[in-house]
Amino acid sequence: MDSDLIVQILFAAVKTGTPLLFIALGEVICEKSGILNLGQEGMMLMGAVVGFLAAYSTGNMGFGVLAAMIMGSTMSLIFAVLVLQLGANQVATGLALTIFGTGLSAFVGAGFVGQTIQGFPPIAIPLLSDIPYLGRILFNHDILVYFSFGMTAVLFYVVNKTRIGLTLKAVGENPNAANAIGIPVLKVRYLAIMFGGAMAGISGAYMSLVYTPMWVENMTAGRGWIALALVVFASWRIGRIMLGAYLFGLASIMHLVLQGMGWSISPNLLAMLPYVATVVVMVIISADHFKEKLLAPRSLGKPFDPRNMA
Amino acid sequence: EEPLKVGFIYVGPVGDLGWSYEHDMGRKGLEEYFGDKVKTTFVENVPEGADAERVITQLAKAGNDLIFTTSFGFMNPTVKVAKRFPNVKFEHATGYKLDKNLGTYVLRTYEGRYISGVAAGMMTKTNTIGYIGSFPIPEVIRDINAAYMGAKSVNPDVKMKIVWANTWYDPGKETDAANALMDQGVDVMLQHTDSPAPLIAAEKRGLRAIGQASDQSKFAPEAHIFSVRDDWTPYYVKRVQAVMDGTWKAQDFWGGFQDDMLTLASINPNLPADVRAKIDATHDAIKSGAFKPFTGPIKDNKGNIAVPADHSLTDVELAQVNWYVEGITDEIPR
Amino acid sequence: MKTHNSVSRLELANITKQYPGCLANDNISLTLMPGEIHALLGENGAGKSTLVKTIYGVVAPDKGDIIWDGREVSIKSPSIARDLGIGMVFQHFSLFETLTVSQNIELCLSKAQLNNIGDLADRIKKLSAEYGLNVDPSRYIHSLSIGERQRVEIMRCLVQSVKLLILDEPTSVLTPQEVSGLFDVLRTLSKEGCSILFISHKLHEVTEICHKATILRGGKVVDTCIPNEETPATIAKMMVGELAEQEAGYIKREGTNVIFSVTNLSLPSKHPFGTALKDINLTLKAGEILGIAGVAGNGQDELMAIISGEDARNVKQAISLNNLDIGHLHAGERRKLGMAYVPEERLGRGAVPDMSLTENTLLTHSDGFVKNGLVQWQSIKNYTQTLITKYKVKCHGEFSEAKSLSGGNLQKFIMGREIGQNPKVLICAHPTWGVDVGAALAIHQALLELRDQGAAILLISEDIDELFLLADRMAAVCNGHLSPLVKTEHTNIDQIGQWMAGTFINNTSVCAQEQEAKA
Amino acid sequence: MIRIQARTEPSSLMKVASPLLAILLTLIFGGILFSAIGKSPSQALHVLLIAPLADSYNIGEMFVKMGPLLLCAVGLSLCYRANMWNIGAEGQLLAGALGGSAMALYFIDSDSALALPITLLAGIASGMIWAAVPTFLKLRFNSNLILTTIMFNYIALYLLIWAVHGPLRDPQGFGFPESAMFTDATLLPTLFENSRIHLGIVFAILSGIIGWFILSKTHLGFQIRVFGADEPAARYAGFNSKKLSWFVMLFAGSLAGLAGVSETIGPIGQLVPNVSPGYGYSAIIVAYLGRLHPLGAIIAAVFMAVIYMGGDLAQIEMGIPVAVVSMFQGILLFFLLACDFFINNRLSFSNQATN
Ligand SMILES: Nc1ncnc2c1ncn2[C@@H]1O[C@H](COP(=O)(O)OP(=O)(O)OP(=O)(O)O)[C@@H](O)[C@H]1O
Ligand SMILES: Nc1ncnc2c1ncn2[C@@H]1O[C@H](COP(=O)(O)OP(=O)(O)OP(=O)(O)O)[C@@H](O)[C@H]1O
Ligand SMILES: [Mg+2]
Ligand SMILES: [Mg+2]
Repeated sequence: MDSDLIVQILFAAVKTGTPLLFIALGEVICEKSGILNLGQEGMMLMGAVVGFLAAYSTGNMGFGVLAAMIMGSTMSLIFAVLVLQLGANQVATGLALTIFGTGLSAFVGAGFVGQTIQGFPPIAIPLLSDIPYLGRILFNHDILVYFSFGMTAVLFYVVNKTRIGLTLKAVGENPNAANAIGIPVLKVRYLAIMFGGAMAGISGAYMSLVYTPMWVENMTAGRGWIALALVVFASWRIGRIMLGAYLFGLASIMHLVLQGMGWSISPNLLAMLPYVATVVVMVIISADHFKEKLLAPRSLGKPFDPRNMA
Repeated sequence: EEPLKVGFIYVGPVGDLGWSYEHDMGRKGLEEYFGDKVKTTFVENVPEGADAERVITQLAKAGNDLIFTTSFGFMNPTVKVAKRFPNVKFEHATGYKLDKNLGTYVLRTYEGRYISGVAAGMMTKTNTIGYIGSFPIPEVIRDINAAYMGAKSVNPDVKMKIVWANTWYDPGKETDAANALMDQGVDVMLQHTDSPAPLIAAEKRGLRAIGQASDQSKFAPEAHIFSVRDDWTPYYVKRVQAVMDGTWKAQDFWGGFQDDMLTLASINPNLPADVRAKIDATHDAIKSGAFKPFTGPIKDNKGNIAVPADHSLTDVELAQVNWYVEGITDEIPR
Repeated sequence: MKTHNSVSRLELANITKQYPGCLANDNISLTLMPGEIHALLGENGAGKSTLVKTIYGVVAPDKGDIIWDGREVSIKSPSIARDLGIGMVFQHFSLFETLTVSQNIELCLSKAQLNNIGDLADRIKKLSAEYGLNVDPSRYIHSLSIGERQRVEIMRCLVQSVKLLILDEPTSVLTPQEVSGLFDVLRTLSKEGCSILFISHKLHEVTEICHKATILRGGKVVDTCIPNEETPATIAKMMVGELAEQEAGYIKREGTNVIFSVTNLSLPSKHPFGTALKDINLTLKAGEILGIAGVAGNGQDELMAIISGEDARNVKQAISLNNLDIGHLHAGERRKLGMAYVPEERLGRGAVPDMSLTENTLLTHSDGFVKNGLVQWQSIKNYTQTLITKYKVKCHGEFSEAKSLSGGNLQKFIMGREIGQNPKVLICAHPTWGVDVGAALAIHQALLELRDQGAAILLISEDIDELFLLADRMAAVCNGHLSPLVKTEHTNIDQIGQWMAGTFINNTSVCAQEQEAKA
Repeated sequence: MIRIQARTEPSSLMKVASPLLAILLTLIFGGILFSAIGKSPSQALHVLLIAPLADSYNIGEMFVKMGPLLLCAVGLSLCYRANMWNIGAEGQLLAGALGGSAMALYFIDSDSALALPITLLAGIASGMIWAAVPTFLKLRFNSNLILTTIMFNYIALYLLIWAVHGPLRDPQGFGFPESAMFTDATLLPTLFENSRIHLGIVFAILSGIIGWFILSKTHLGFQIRVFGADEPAARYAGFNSKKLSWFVMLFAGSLAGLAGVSETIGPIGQLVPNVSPGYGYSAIIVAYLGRLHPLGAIIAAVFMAVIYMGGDLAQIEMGIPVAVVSMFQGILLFFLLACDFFINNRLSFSNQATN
């Protein structure tokens, strides 16, 4: 492999990893507040279709992204009301949201199958894109990729350095204690869930506005599930989510690259690569018991009802 | 007079813009042609497992006179249901099992693929063309061979890189596959998957690609060389007419350019004249029946004679192609 | 002492709070002057915690007014309470283990308060020195002992100058030394004019430090008094409504043969911030109670886990029962050999909250109730009914869920369940933690009865008074070391208190040093 | 004023009434949805919910559809009761289909009476193996079970696709990705004429009863429930958590494997790439709708089978797009989940707390 090809592969890995990055960032915030939302796929599809419709009908891509984010958080609001207000089981509600979103997105998008839009053009960032190798890998993308960089940095800062991050962690660790000292647990969780929804929405929009600028049913093809795995893989750390997203992106294009290079292993076996790799890396990481225990939000998936507070 | 009831069962959603979408276009064409003399029903998104048999049965029970089952995986369920409903007529796409009331129909996609190969062979500057395969079934293997033979006929130095995407339809993955190929020097893309994603990817890089199954020119105005369009309408119209006339008989039908089931759509006006001329000439030769791509002598890539001189593969033989032609360096994956 | 001032700090008028199925506060009125230390007393479930949570804005009262410094206020949330100058130390701590001390404190402060304070860590260090609280702002909560955690809770109130400090059972987890340290802090605060609302089941503490007391029963105020004019016995009578039996002292026993022993047990901790056990040796005789004193977090949990087999690491040789090595057996197998346990945490460990008492009986008592793998529900049910009657467990019936019982009643049930298995060895941790006087008495008597039947009992407790009352022999743990075992008659609170601080280790305060090092 | 109040004890009336209320609300909402797209609401609801049970053929098909859902859901119920977050029923089902089919192909020329039991056992064993690996990784390396089971679903899928394109492909099948049709020796017998109801459905219903029996009558089941409800209590009581984890996972794996093999040697009759339209995932919903109770799972499986079939019928009879049907399913689930709220809470219509 020459260096040119490697650069191109890494460039593609970043691109492939970007939708995963968006959605996993949303999910990790949600999980840090103690909520497990398995409705990722549904929210992402709704983001994809609404983002596409908005961009298509207004001709304004930015508007598409905005609409996708709003749609994503609207979807997540259904989840939030059921889970937070009515104490419904998080796993089941998330799955229901996925089913509902899959159907609704197909319904909404039915008339727009086969329409095209322009998509976001790549923008080479002056100076940065001239850095040898790195410039071409990281700074020759479209604006949403840069947005994902910025989002990662902001979240890293917010989660690790600010009062908001503290509050989020407190709620995720021990909602009863948080409630006792006056943190509005439900409000924090509402916001976290809706942020997760907005990120799922933008992730969907990335698929329908940038990655393959068009709408087709079910176009997210299971990426929402991968994002859930990524969060665990990253042990709920923002930096590692970015790394994980790109690694997964890399693993999922590597089997295509290897085939192109004439490897004659069955493509079906090669296609297992990213999944096997995730498991292997996961096993290696999670062997460190103590850290894992400290990092996982302790109340994840457990119901909390302030009315039952002792 | 009661309208003739025609049922369709699709493996994907009609919104997939690919295989099921095209069949549904065929169904709509049928409705347009016959107006209220037919009444069509379709079921989309039917998994090719245990559900298929039930849905086909329910279509039969709902009084449909003719049922098209449009995916290979519906073959055995169709066979089973056809036995139980001898008065209903069934047509199964791409399969090979026939019965008194069960016919099959197949597209000669390899014809279009040969022309695609010719165009790609002439247009490539890197002498490397790329092919995104879905699954290594005979139809796809056959078409890879046809494409490569077409390219070789105009460009003896041409190489072809093949990547299997393991999907019929996943725009994201098809994009990845196209990019993986183009990263490795491919400058003309062919694909045996259904979304326009590879064209979009080629367009973004200023490279070339050929549309598959439907007219995909609008997705990639610059990159697009032409699309080979599948058109099921003529076939559906013909078979429904046959039922109306009482002349319907189970048959194994292969349709291509000659039957108007394949067409070249939206040939890019900016092609060099010689390329355009060659495309037209090849198309005409195939359409008139003067040229059959699988005509010997053809060697496979192990050096064996695959098609003897002066022989053109029959349809039955075409259905069993499981070798690559000489010059393709890959192995067929198992 | 009290700064006599005409305006009361806090006045509660007719506070009422209804929980489903239970009127927790019933028309409660109460007045608190600046600088006053006011005790809130009552049996388990009398409504003390509910009342103070109302004051702190965690619980919204159905009815009633709160008057603060002469003004009627509506305290809708803890942050409003904190703005008024109310601080609270919860019965069940409200700290976040994965955050540091200063992060925990920061979460309780508003932006404005934070700005006033300036550098939070400095302020914590300064207050630490001022009140002798010894809190390191950069440490993570999970690395702190319970006593240290409580100091963090208090610090949380002190960083913003409090006018009212509420403490809900603050002493139940402290050593005698820590308790007197706490009282010093409280007295200082009181002198500075801060009012204190103090909840405790330890009545001698109340008589020692409080200026006034309000006694609740069944959600109502039944009495008020000046504690230093009363004795614990008279106060207990006000609480329970009848003259409580006095626990003057019980007969001590010798014990017969050694039935259970731990030999040269050293074990690193499983948890990142746990305590390693260091060369533990102890023997336990049939028919005696061996008491182990110690500040929480000095290895009691680890010792309990390895003895019970919950910690599944193989220490075959180190633990023996009836001269049989059992250190390699898992917890269930040890139970079969005649061991039983009463854990510190009753709900969530000793009993499954969402299961009925019948099911909770089966939790540890399957002997005779399981045939061929099938559960004999009817006989367990009957047996549970007898347990309930015998131990006077207040509940609706054997079908009641464990979580519907009050702490004391659940503890009686668990004691009964474990004792009912006729254990040869009973390991019992903090059996009366947070339990009211009446229930504590019943539990003590059950333990003594079991001892007199010839069982060996290992009693781990932080309550020194209780240990002196019950134990025949005693020892103390400090930082994973176990002190020598002595007969109770041959020692006194002072010596045990010093052992708890580690003086038995080479006669120096190694323990203190090691704790420093750990920090 | 209407206020929400927690109940002192869960209402047993609402346990029964809440699903009915949910269905009622869904009917109203669904009616609005269908009239919005210009379809007759009453006809649509009839087709969706009644027609699937309207004649003997459809009832038979309903059983065929519920079989794999139920098998997977019973296993998952036990897993979730024990707090083992197994999302891997899909992969275990596919593994069972793959292993069972390999065995069925081995017996393709046989008429041995043992062929069928051995084939079934092969499927069960394959499902168990597929459950065992994530269990092992969890117990030994502390890996997150949700993650590994999801990954194993994908791995099983590609393994199956590989096998059906490679070693198990029908040599006479013109290269298409399907195995040969199995022969009678390894096919599950059907129970009635003109119906596809096969022995696998008996297994499924039995599994529900066995699951219930284990949970409520055996000491093992009791331990599972304690382990899930309160792990520290289980450790305190000395239950062997590894043994319990292994038991529920292998139980779930074996049932999912049985579901997989029963599909291939039952209604499908050969190994195909699309053995499962996501039964393993739908089963998660079935398990929750059944309140993680094996007998509840039977009812929930019937219900889900009906709405899946209703979805197909709605397309055939009324041309309602499949998208609308899955919206309808989603809404129904939302209402079911929401109405459970009233099991533990009630509305009170005064603003005064009463004594
Ligand atoms: N969130 C709640 N829901 C229902 N009942 C509650 C709730 N919190 C407390 N109770 C009930 O209210 C009553 C008073 O409880 P509270 O916690 O105030 O008692 P307490 O006096 O602090 O007892 P203890 O000495 O055990 O701490 C008890 O009967 C308790 O069961
Ligand atoms: N005779 C009995 N006495 C007490 N409890 C019993 C008796 N027989 C059964 N049980 C308990 O009653 C329940 C009956 O089992 P069931 O299958 O209904 O499970 P469950 O755990 O109660 O499920 P759910 O609460 O979801 O309905 C079990 O909890 C079982 O332990
Ligand atoms: Mg209390
Ligand atoms: Mg208490």
